Amino acid sequence: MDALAPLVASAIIAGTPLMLAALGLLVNEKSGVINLGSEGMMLMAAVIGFAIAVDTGSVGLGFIGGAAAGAVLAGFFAWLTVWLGANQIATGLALSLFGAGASAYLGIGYVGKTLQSSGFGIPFLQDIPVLGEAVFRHHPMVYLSWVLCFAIVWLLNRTRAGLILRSVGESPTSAHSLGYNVRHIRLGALLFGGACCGLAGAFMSLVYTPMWVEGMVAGRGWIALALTTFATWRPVRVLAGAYLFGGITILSYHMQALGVPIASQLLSMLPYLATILVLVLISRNAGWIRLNMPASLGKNFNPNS
Amino acid sequence: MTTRLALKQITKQYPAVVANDNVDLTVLPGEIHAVLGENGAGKSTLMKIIYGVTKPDSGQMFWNGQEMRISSPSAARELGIGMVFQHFSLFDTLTVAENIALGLPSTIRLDDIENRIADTARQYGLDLEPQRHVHTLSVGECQRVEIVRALLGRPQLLILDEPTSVLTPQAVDKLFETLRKLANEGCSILYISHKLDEIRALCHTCTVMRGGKVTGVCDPRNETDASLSRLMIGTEPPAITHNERPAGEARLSVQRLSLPKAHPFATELDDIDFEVRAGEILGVAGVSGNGQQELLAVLSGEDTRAPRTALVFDGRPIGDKSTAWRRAHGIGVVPEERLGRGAVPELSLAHNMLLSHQTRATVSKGLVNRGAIQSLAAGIIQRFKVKAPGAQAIAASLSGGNLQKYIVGREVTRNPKVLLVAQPTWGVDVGAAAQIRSELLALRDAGCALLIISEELDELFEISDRLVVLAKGRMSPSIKTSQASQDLIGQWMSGLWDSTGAPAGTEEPVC
Amino acid sequence: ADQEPLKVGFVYVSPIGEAGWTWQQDLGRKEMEKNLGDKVKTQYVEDVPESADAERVIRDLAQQGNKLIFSTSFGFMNPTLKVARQFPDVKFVHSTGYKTAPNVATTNARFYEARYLSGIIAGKMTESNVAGYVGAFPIPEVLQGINAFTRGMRSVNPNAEVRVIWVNSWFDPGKERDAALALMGQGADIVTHHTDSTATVQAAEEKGKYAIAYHSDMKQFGPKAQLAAVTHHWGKYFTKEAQDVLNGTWKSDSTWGGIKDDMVALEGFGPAVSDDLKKLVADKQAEIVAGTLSPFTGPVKDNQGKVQLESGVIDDAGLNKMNYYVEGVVGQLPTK
Amino acid sequence: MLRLEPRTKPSLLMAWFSPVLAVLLTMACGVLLFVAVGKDPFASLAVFFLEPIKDLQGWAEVGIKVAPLLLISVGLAICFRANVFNIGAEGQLVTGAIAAGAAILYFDDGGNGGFWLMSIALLAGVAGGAGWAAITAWLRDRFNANEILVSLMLVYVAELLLSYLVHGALMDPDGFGFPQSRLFSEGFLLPMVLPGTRLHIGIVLAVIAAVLGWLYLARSFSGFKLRVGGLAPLAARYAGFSSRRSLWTGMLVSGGLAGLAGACEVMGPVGQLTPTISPGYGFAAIIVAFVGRLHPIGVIFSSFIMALLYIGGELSQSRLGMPSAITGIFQGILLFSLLICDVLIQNKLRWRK
Ligand SMILES: Nc1ncnc2c1ncn2[C@@H]1O[C@H](COP(=O)(O)OP(=O)(O)OP(=O)(O)O)[C@@H](O)[C@H]1O
Ligand SMILES: Nc1ncnc2c1ncn2[C@@H]1O[C@H](COP(=O)(O)OP(=O)(O)OP(=O)(O)O)[C@@H](O)[C@H]1O
Ligand SMILES: [Mg+2]
Ligand SMILES: [Mg+2]
Repeated sequence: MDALAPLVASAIIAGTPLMLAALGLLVNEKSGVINLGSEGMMLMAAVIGFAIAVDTGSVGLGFIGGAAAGAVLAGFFAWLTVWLGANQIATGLALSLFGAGASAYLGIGYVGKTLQSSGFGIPFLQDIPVLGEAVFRHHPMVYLSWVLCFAIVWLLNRTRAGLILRSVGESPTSAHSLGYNVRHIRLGALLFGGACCGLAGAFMSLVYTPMWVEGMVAGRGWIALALTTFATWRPVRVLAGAYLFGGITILSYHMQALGVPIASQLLSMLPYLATILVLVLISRNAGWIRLNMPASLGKNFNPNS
Repeated sequence: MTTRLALKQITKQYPAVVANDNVDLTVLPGEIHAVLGENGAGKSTLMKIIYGVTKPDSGQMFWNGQEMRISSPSAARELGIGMVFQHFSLFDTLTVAENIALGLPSTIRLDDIENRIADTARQYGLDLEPQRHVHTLSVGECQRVEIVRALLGRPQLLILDEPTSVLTPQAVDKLFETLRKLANEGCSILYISHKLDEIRALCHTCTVMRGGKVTGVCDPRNETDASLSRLMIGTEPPAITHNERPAGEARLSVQRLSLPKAHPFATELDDIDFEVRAGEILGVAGVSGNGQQELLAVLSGEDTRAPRTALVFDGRPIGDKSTAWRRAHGIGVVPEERLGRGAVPELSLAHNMLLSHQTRATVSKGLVNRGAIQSLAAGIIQRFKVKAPGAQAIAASLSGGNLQKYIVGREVTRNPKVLLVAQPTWGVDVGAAAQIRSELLALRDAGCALLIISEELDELFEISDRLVVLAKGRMSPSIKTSQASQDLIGQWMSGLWDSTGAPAGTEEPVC
Repeated sequence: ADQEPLKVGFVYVSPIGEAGWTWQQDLGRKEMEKNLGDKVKTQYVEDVPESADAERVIRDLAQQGNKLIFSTSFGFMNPTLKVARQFPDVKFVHSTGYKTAPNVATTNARFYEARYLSGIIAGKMTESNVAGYVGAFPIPEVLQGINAFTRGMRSVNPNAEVRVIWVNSWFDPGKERDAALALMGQGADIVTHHTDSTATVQAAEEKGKYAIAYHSDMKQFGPKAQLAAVTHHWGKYFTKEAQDVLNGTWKSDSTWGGIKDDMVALEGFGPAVSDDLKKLVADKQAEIVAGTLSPFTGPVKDNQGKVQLESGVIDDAGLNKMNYYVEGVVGQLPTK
Repeated sequence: MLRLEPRTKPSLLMAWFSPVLAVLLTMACGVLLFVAVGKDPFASLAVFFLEPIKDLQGWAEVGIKVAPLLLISVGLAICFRANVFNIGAEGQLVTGAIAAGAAILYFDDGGNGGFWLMSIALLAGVAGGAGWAAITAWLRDRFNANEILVSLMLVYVAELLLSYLVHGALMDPDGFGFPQSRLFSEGFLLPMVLPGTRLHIGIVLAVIAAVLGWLYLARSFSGFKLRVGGLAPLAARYAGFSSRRSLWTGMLVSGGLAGLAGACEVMGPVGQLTPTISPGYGFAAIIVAFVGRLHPIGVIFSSFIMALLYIGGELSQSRLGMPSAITGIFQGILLFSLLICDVLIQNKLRWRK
């Protein structure tokens, strides 16, 4: 029982960057564009956010800088895919590679620098036994990610903007003939996705570790991409999936510490294997995927033809 | 009286063609104005220019006497222009209310829309269930959604681009009623079609287009089909001779075939039973989306879920046989989509031969015999008068009609025992259509069994020996074409027939 | 000074950064430069992967005229030997490996001596009697550290136990931090690490627990948390090797230096460590230097109850093959 | 303003010229980058693009990198042509290396080896890579699980598996517990093609693979079927070409070749199993495949460029004091440039107001 609170707390922290990125990518994919560059955007945001926070001493500015960095890269991606019609898969991969290289380069002066991580907590709630430590003593970004999740639910299902976004992902041709500017809407969705990946990256370097290390995102961008499919493009399932993934990662450490006689490498495989397993379970029902998946996902749209 | 809409010298150039060439058009208030023209004449382009979807290269536009520039569909809607597209601009996974909301100004609140839908529905007799998802609607209902969406904008001008191509004859009558009512209220209507009889029945004025240019303006009520046709294509279409001949033995029969949906947007097949005989053409009528695709997939072997004995070919059960097996044994297929299914857009005509000619001559020792496919393709280009630079031309570079001729030619030259054809002349101009139809008849006369699926009733009446109707995944009894009437087939298309084949009440077909 | 300076090359496995293994190596390089002045000229390549590429980097350094090359990670062992064969007049010093050649020497430090001392501090300071250890890979060098730490801890606190988490990476702050948090979640009030980053110390600072740093003094990352730091120092050794080459007296050998050789130290004591405890540690350190105390004096029992050594002291060969947890470590060694 | 106008027909000239343009554009970005950090741009570019190939030894080192990149990218070119996105070649390389290494450790008695046993080891590598890819293919085929994500997750699993094995079953018993296998004996090391260098026979295998890959795609019926499956899946169904077969062919060929690359690495420059076999060849080969326009002959060119970037990046570290990250930046810029230049195949640039 005593071990439970830290386990839950760690799982929440480990799941938060996944969730932030996956929520952004979800909105992004709802518009019909798949951006495989999330890993690169997160890395760039992690280093830029960290650099800003170290230089200005403000973690908040770090987050803003990280989000901006993610959005700028996403904007470049949008120019290539939405305007120039480049292949989305190839462009996303290029972005991931470039982000990995460029972030390492930019971060050279910041390796080994640290930020003082200060304790946060929600008054009163944080003092509840067990639950307080598990849930109510996190960085405000954690709570913001919950707000974001429900805001996206509301946006997608209750607002006109969400309706337009879904319609563009469903059929850009129809949306275009109704007079919606598909390119601008996709740009907006991509920028939002980039900014969220940026927040996720900044969370990694500002809260999670908190430090900058080359390649520190360590595949979380890819896992966030998997999460959107895994969640069949539903925000609340993204939340569940992110915490599940984070939870399994943390659980494998707890199992080691308890002396469970399984090789650590095999335990470390668990989160990846679990992702594959859930992907398989979700994908089995092709009809369900089809009803939820943006029908134009990955397909470019050219309003001039 | 001021004109509602006047277009002056509108020109629109696409890389390959001039779609609109100095087009003039005048529409008066309360007028139902037809725009007539064969495929590719530039009708849709002109309408998209009016609705602000496409920008013209030059020309002027006057709205209620004032010069206007319509920059986007929402600007057009604000002016009072509504449009129902040729290819529906609906979103399958959204609800009716959401689809309609997307076509209205953002000032209207989402919760308010349902009331407005109900109001309009009462006013014009257009029933809709706002909470249903569009993919569950019939084609007629889909069109109703489009029309209600356009009407909610209180238009002074309503554009309808080929609204009847997807409707049963009965539904067409209902639509006309609504349109006349609207016109009486002062709303102008631009009505696009290449169906001459409809235009003569409905419209007050008719602008005829050919090759992007206006070739005449007339009052259709004073014209005949022949005179309109001359305005439209310069001549009257060549006549096709269809001689009665006795059919041979059954080549392909389908026995009590039922199949569940393969995916949520599919149609299930329900107890289908028919046969196609040597030397006859069996026409399958029906609005698309009633199981045509599914039936063709089962017959061609793309869908092998059918029980083995449900399909019998030359006395052998073939329900489990693959496409390749069926093709090798003499079943040929001309699919509905030319580009992307019947041919690979990016590959040459020669390479596209390999999609169906997989013989010892074209493939030996696992390698492609490039000389063989080259000369086969060249042969087809010559024999079927395909307009193409040569066998090396890529499929996407051909116009629709020419590609269709090439694909039909490719299948015909395989000398199939059974040929399955879907929409043989869909979007093909009149001359090419006549050529394709006569090739199909020649194949029939050579003893091939043909199954032709088409939405064009005229076409089916012209070439088929027997007719059946596919509606809601069920198949009607067959009737000799000579004994069938358009009316009867129209009733059957609504899905209701009794076992003797007599018509019963009417209902919407389902998509 | 009219003599050409001796060119000395260094191959680092990670970026130099501001703390950690490579940082300490680079401190050594700088110290050597300071000691020998313009008699030497150094050059380094950082972040060299332990793959087939290492061979090219090492060869390139040799081709550029470096006469003494330090390759400072275990994974460079075989590439170093391959290049050494092609450049018999270049001297190579490889860290932490076990293969030598006429022009290849090896070096390593007896980190476990300071680990034992840090264990004593942990044993005295713990209230929960549980310490946590974040390990990179279960190789002998790391196991020596874990076992020495455990024995040090239990020498003053027989009820203490040590829990271990392997993160399968030398350098992954995210994982190291998660592991440290998991250990603290399971009751450890003191954590230490055999990995490269400062994440463990930072996590302890954040949670208000204690930590023992490794590689470098990490006081700036955990001013309250750090009880002490187990550090290693290479400047003296690097200077000697370079001097030997300059003198023409360089010989291939295997150096394994401990506290007495100033290659390993326990330093950076935190404010929470009492003077009494510091004195106890100093006494024990003196015994180790004098050779009267060894962390691995028999009987050494592993945690499965098997006696690995009845009496005497585990020799260097035994240390190099260490593949068990001693009594007091929780769990089973994963690869067994 | 410069405007893009769609061409009526894609330009064949631009299709061939665009990769060259992309390399030039990458160099131009390189110049900007070097100027920005205050280095002499042309001397720096020379280090990047000329220094690596200034002598035979240099060419050989480039060749060592070309071998795995080319092997993998030929497979990926075939796989991507089938519209199957295998992003996990890195993992398949690792399992190929494991399989080859395990086979060698099983047979190696110090004095044997030679053609047949070496062939067995190479085939084991192919099987290892193809087998790993088969997991992805199966999950996609059977459960419709997205191959991009599954193959990628399996990269992490493969790397952990290698770590597990070199710490356990495949560890050198006399290696003092260090995580690596025995060194393979001489008889199991690939023969050299350039005496006095490390350039091994893997480069020959890679070029053969490229030529066979080209023959397969351009001349064989099976290759035709695969291409149709990628270009127009509906046409493939219509023609009766099985999409499942394309999926399996694409995955197994690319996995097998990645596995072969892994086998060549451990039997060539590495000479044993170690926890890291590849510096990311599997991922870099994805770029190589795209830059080579998914053409098995085109990838010879692009893998050479990529190998240059790797070694140039390394040299710019020791010569210019640039950080190692520069390699990744150049790789990313190269792919971006290509994507931008490719727009010119379908469109022409027009000066218009
Ligand atoms: N976006 C486009 N790009 C290039 N060419 C186009 C485009 N849209 C239409 N065209 C061409 O312009 C011409 C006119 O097309 P349009 O769709 O207006 O014809 P239509 O009269 O509506 O024909 P249909 O009866 O088939 O609907 C055709 O040749 C068509 O190929
Ligand atoms: N001449 C033919 N007529 C009709 N179908 C054929 C013909 N040749 C091959 N097929 C069909 O094409 C499919 C694949 O054929 P085949 O095995 O020859 O392909 P392949 O090129 O050898 O492919 P692979 O090398 O992958 O096995 C089979 O289903 C076969 O029935
Ligand atoms: Mg039209
Ligand atoms: Mg075969």
